[in-house]
Amino acid sequence: MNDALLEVRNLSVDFHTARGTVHAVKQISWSVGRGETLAILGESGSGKSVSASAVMNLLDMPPAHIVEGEILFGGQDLLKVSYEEHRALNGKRIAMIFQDPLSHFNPVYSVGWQIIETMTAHGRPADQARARALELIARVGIPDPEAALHKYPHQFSGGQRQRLMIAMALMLKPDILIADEPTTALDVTIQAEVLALLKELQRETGMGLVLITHDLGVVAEIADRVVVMSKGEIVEQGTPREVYHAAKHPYTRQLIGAAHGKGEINILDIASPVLLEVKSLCKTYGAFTALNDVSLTLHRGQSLAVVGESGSGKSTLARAILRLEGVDSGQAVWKGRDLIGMTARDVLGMRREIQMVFQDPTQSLNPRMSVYQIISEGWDIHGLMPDRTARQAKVAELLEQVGLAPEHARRYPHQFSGGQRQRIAIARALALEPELIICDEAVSALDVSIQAQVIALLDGLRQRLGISFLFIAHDLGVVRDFADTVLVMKAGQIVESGPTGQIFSASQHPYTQKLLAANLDPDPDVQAQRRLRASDG
Amino acid sequence: MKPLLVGALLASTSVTSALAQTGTDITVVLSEELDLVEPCMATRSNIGRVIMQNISETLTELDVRGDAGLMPRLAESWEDKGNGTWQFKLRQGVTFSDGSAFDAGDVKHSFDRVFSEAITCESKRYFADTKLTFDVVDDTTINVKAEPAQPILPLLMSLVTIVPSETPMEFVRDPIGTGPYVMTEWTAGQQIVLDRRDGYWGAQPAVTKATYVFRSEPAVRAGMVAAGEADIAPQITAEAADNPATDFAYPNSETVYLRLENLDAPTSDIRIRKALNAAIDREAFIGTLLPAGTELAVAMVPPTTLGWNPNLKPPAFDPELAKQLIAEAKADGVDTSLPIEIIARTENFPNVTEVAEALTQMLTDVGFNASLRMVEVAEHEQFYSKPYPEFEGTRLVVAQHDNSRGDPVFSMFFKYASDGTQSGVADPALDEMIAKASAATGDERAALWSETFAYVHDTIVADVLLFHMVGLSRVSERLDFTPTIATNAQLQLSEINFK
Amino acid sequence: MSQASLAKPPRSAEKSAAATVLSMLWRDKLAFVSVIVLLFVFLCALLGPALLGDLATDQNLRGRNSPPFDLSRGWAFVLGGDALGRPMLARLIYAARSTMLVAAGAVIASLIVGALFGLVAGYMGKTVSQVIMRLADVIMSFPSLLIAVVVLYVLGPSILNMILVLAITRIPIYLRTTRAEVLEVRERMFVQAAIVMGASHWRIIGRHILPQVAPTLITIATLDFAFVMLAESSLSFLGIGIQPPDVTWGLMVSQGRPYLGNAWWLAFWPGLCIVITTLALNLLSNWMRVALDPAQRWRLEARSTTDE
Amino acid sequence: MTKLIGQRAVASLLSLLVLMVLVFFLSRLTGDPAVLFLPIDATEEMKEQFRVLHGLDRPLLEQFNQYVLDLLQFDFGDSLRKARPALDLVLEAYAWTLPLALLTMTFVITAAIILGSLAAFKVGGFFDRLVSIVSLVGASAPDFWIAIVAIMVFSLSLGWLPTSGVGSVAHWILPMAVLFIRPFGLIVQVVRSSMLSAQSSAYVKTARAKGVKNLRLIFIHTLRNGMLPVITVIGDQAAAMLNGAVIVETIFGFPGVGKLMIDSILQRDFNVVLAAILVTAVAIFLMNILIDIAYGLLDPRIRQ
Repeated sequence: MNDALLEVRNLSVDFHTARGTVHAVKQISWSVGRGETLAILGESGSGKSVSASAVMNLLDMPPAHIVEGEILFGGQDLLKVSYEEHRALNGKRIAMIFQDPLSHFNPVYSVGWQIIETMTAHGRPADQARARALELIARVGIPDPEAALHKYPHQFSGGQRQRLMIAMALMLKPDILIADEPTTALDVTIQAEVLALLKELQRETGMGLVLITHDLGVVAEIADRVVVMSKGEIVEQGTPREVYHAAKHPYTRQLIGAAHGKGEINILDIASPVLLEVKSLCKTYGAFTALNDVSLTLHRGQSLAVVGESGSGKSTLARAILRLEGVDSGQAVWKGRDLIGMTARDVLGMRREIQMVFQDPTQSLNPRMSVYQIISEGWDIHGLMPDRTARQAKVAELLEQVGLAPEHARRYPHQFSGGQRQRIAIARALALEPELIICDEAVSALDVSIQAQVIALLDGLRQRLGISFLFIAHDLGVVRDFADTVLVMKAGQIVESGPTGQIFSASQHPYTQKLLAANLDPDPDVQAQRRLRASDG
Repeated sequence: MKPLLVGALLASTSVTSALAQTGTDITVVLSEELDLVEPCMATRSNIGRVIMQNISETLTELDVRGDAGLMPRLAESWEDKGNGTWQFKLRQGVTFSDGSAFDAGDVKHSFDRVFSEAITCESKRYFADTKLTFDVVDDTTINVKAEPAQPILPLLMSLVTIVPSETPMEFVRDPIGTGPYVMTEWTAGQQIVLDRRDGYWGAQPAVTKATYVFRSEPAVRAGMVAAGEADIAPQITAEAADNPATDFAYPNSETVYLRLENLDAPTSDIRIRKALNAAIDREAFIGTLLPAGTELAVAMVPPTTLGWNPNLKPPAFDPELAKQLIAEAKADGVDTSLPIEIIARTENFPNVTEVAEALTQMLTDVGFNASLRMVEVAEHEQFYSKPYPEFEGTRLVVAQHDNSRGDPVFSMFFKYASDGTQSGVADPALDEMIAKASAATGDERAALWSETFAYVHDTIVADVLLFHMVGLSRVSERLDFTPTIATNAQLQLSEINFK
Repeated sequence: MSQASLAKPPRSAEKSAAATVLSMLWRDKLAFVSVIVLLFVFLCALLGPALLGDLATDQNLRGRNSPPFDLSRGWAFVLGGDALGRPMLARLIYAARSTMLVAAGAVIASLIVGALFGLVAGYMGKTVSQVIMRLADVIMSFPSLLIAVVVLYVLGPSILNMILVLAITRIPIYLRTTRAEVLEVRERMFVQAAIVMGASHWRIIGRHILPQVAPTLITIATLDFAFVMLAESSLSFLGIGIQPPDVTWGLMVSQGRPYLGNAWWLAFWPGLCIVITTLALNLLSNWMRVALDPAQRWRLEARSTTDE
Repeated sequence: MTKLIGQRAVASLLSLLVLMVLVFFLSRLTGDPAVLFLPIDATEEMKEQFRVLHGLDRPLLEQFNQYVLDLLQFDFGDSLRKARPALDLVLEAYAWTLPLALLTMTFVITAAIILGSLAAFKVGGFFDRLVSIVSLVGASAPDFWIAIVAIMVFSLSLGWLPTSGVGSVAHWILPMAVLFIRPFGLIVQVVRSSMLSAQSSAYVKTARAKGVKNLRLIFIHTLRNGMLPVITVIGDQAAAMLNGAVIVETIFGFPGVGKLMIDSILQRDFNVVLAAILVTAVAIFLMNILIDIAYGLLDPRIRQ
């Protein structure tokens, strides 16, 4: 460890909030050397980003308070240097990139301006900075760098923005690059590209890379060493292989167990009657084709997954079936009747039978309604369950069904964690005893371990209540454990469909294969093999 | 954008500073801006204050400082030729500020303008029922024939300003007159500047230049004189007049009264009218809400007016008497519980609101069902002039009437005759008295008016006469000037001297 | 009380709503004082005129403008007497009623009308929305002075008409805010969720959109209350506002203004009342911004008082 | 952008038409200008003559037709009282209102941005509280009260400044200061809260990670973003000022459009009222376009 470029020792940070003191990280230590990649793995609230923020002097103090520890870099303790000295290091010796590059770029300045500023802020002449920016923008794979310089962040795609963010961080050839969830919001294929780019650049510059992530797959793909964090403490560390194969701490084991792609694959029961038949749905927004001749069949009790990257039209499909959006042509026959042509009155009846669970439970629950009101609202709408006590009992039952406690009924959404909120949303969907639940990215916003729990819950409901699911996701891995049939969509078209097992083991379409390849496996060995194969081919 | 701003600032600095008055230039701060600087509108007080006898002169002029009565101005003399015809001999050697000479043709043209259909001149109203024919005898002599005969025609001549015969039949913006001053600048909203001109027929006044500015806030007006930014503030309030060395009180020829409708119940009963008069503690207002010097009124016109009757006494404040009168009327079947609405106009005179509130209180105290309604000028006019709007009870209109012209004729018909626009009375006997007095001349005229005043005040108790108001002016200590009753309507710069 | 409502608070949720609000108020001392001030003003407005009787209206011309802090004429004259010899303190209490009536009436009326049209404009199609917005533009560019004169002339000066004048001029504020908020809220996921459940338009507006918009509106209304009080006094100054015998603080300031040089208390006390009330409303609205938002409410919820 | 301005122009023109119709007919409900122009003792003939001269005797609809026809030839009619073209009067008044509004708003914006930003920089600090309280109290007092007290203190007692009028630069100080208070109190609060939320934005974190200096952070990175909500409020306040500062203009004898408007309304000088409203509406329309352009300049996302 003596060759460590950056070393965090016994760092403890508290947050003083109105609700009391929270120990964000407790006595954590890690280090990273030249050319090395350290992954800090943890779920939301684990404190995985706190130490990195402390390194960059980005903690707001108050409410943050550094209780003890030191951060050694280039022979000095970064916690003791002056603000000005620290500022001189930031961006020059240690750089950082973030999740969600859209919000981390200043929206009102051009990308070039912001990239160049990294150098001018440290006193380099502007023309030199400009040349370097052009070089780096080209290096990270943005076409026409000269034009890119003058464009604004919103004019790029998510992947391009992250590339530009990387270019901005590397302007002064820093010794250390800290990447905080750099690929989380990106499509899987883009994620693979960005990770590959990071690795290449690391090889070129020999910088140390600290990668903060919640994704075991990312760790398996890129990390030399990993520290696993839970509740502000480091519970496990070692090489990815050691950690994956010989996890000692229960939390790590739970995390690895939650990774999908392990369980039995569901098989479709073809004998059950057809519930929904979508025929040739087409929908365009101006020049953009959202749905192009999309057809599918859904049986009772089936769990059908629609997988595609952003812009593939998968959400439009869900919204069209639910009549939240009109289509240009096509049919969606629900139990023998066409949903698309239904009158408003008939739609009301249909609403009981098809329910939806949305991606972000924080937004899909009315913040000003209690859980009781949220769950029982459907009954009000459809004039069901007029009896108050029966209602209360039913709400309690539903809450228990989704793994919450009956006394939660009085609380408001903001008092719950993300996973709990999604359970409330599921309880709401269940309240009307629907036959079909459409899940639009219902687990994407959740932590991995929570994802597994929610998926298990949905699967249980499917088996017990015989509810059908239309499961929309961007991530193939997620659907493997749940869906019996998978449709892959790209640019408004279904490119491939088939039983889950077939898609995963013998996909025909190159796009499906690309998706599968980009889907990172939590097992470092599997990833290593894949890399090997990729470099061979 | 910057050049514009800088330009505006520079432009504003180039305007002559009103600060630090020196020498023989003065600044007068008026309460409202002049809409027009039109000679034929000079009888409107805010215009008259600037124009009258400064820019434009009249044939005759009423003496308000002494008791010389009607004095010659542009006319040197006049005589009654009988048959309603008056002959005026005009002053010679008078020139207008544009250099043209003044002659009888100008007089005729000035009157033609007043009566023209093309413009609405104020002074026309003084000749409402009189038809005038002008006969230019020679350059300096003009005969004016009035039908019906107008005994006070020479006095009326003091109301019409003389303009050159080239003046068009529309409102002018550069008034030409024979007066000692000429308007050299009129910046709308800001100021009007008069400069003394050479070639005035009379004595050269001491003031060389007068700048008029306009501020609506009395405290600001008073403050400007105190701060040396202005020399005369003709209208300030009692509250602002706190410096005896500079602040002058003078009767301003305004009379405040309560117009009663003598035909409406309950004020149709004379006992009720008497009760109203007895209920008001007039003395209590003076020195409190109204400035000291305010006099109790016994007639619609101020004491300086012809025929004013010194024998009349203001009704005593006697609430017991008032209550007793009300009780008597009630016993005779008069519905004394009918609502009495007091209508007063905002900003009619300083403290009008408080005065109206106090009046209401006093009437309520003796048992009237009185309430107050403050209205704005346009609405006040509806209640003040005929036809009066219907009302279940009666309305008492607080009004202020100005007669600085020296003769009651300008007031009595409008306020008391059956056909008078603001009259609350319909009394044939009174109509006849007014008609007779209007037609009479000399001492007889005075006696007849005197009689009429007594009849109105004591016999029929037509209204509740309240106060002859005083105006307050602040005059810089460097000036030798005492405001008079006429200051309300005109401000002759030639009367101002320097100490 | 010291039990922190930490992470997952099974805190005594039975605590009555009033107690919760009180404790939240107590957390923000400035807001607490503001509420006390406003309550006091409200009580004055409610009970003052009845309790005072003729004290506030009896005139005494010969004892006018008596200076403040002189108890020889009784407690009512502690703040001095006005231009008609009426006790200032009693006048202030008496005027509180119409002041509150005008301000509250105008704010509530404009709030209701504005919010209603704003909801419709935000929820309905483009055409309706455009028509309503253009009408709002018209009201915005219609000078309030002209509205005041029109109403005053056609309907006469009264408290009710003053409410009408002020309410008309304030409608666009609520209309625009409501519409903007509705446009945003109606795209939110929970509204979609309600549609999926089959909720009717009225239900979506009433149960899902309005509750999100209401706190913003109430916060604005609180600020507007202050604004309306000032606007009313400006109209009084220009002579087209409330007229005696009605009286408001704004009118009192306006009537006291000639006396600023020699009887400052005539305009000072009512001015102070306006400033204090306005200030209290401003502080209260800052508090409400937090208190009415369930996601931020915890900031004000009970916690250990030793916390800094 | 051009298309947006075009749409706005059409919409504004429609509103303007409705406004014109409303003002035309509503103002004529408020009484007869003849009785206000002429003395109280004027005869009915004189009043009738006045009405005929100004076309007020004709049926209302006919008057309106004539007005619209004249307006199409850019003729706003003459002032009933001043015998001058109404448009001239309004434009003359604007020559005073415009610099007053622009200058005051410049000071307001500058002061509010600097003080608001600094207050937001140290939330809850002494300076923050001082700015909050002073701005709140200032904005809570009736402005005519402040104006008169200011004259008493600064002009009469101290003698530092002229009481009123428009003679020199010194004359502008008091009106501008009084006019300054309320918009400043409002905008400084908005700047403060807007800067607060901008400061906690993600891109500020990026800039700090890049090693950008503090002052640059506040005034280059945060301010431009923080200004976006502020501009809306600035627009509203500026619009109010373009309507004329009635109270301030009345007290300080400042010949602006606010004074012209209240005088014309009280005197029922319909043509001037209409001209003033229409010109003001156009001015506000132009200002809104400026605001839109400012938005576009500040935020590239809006430019498309």
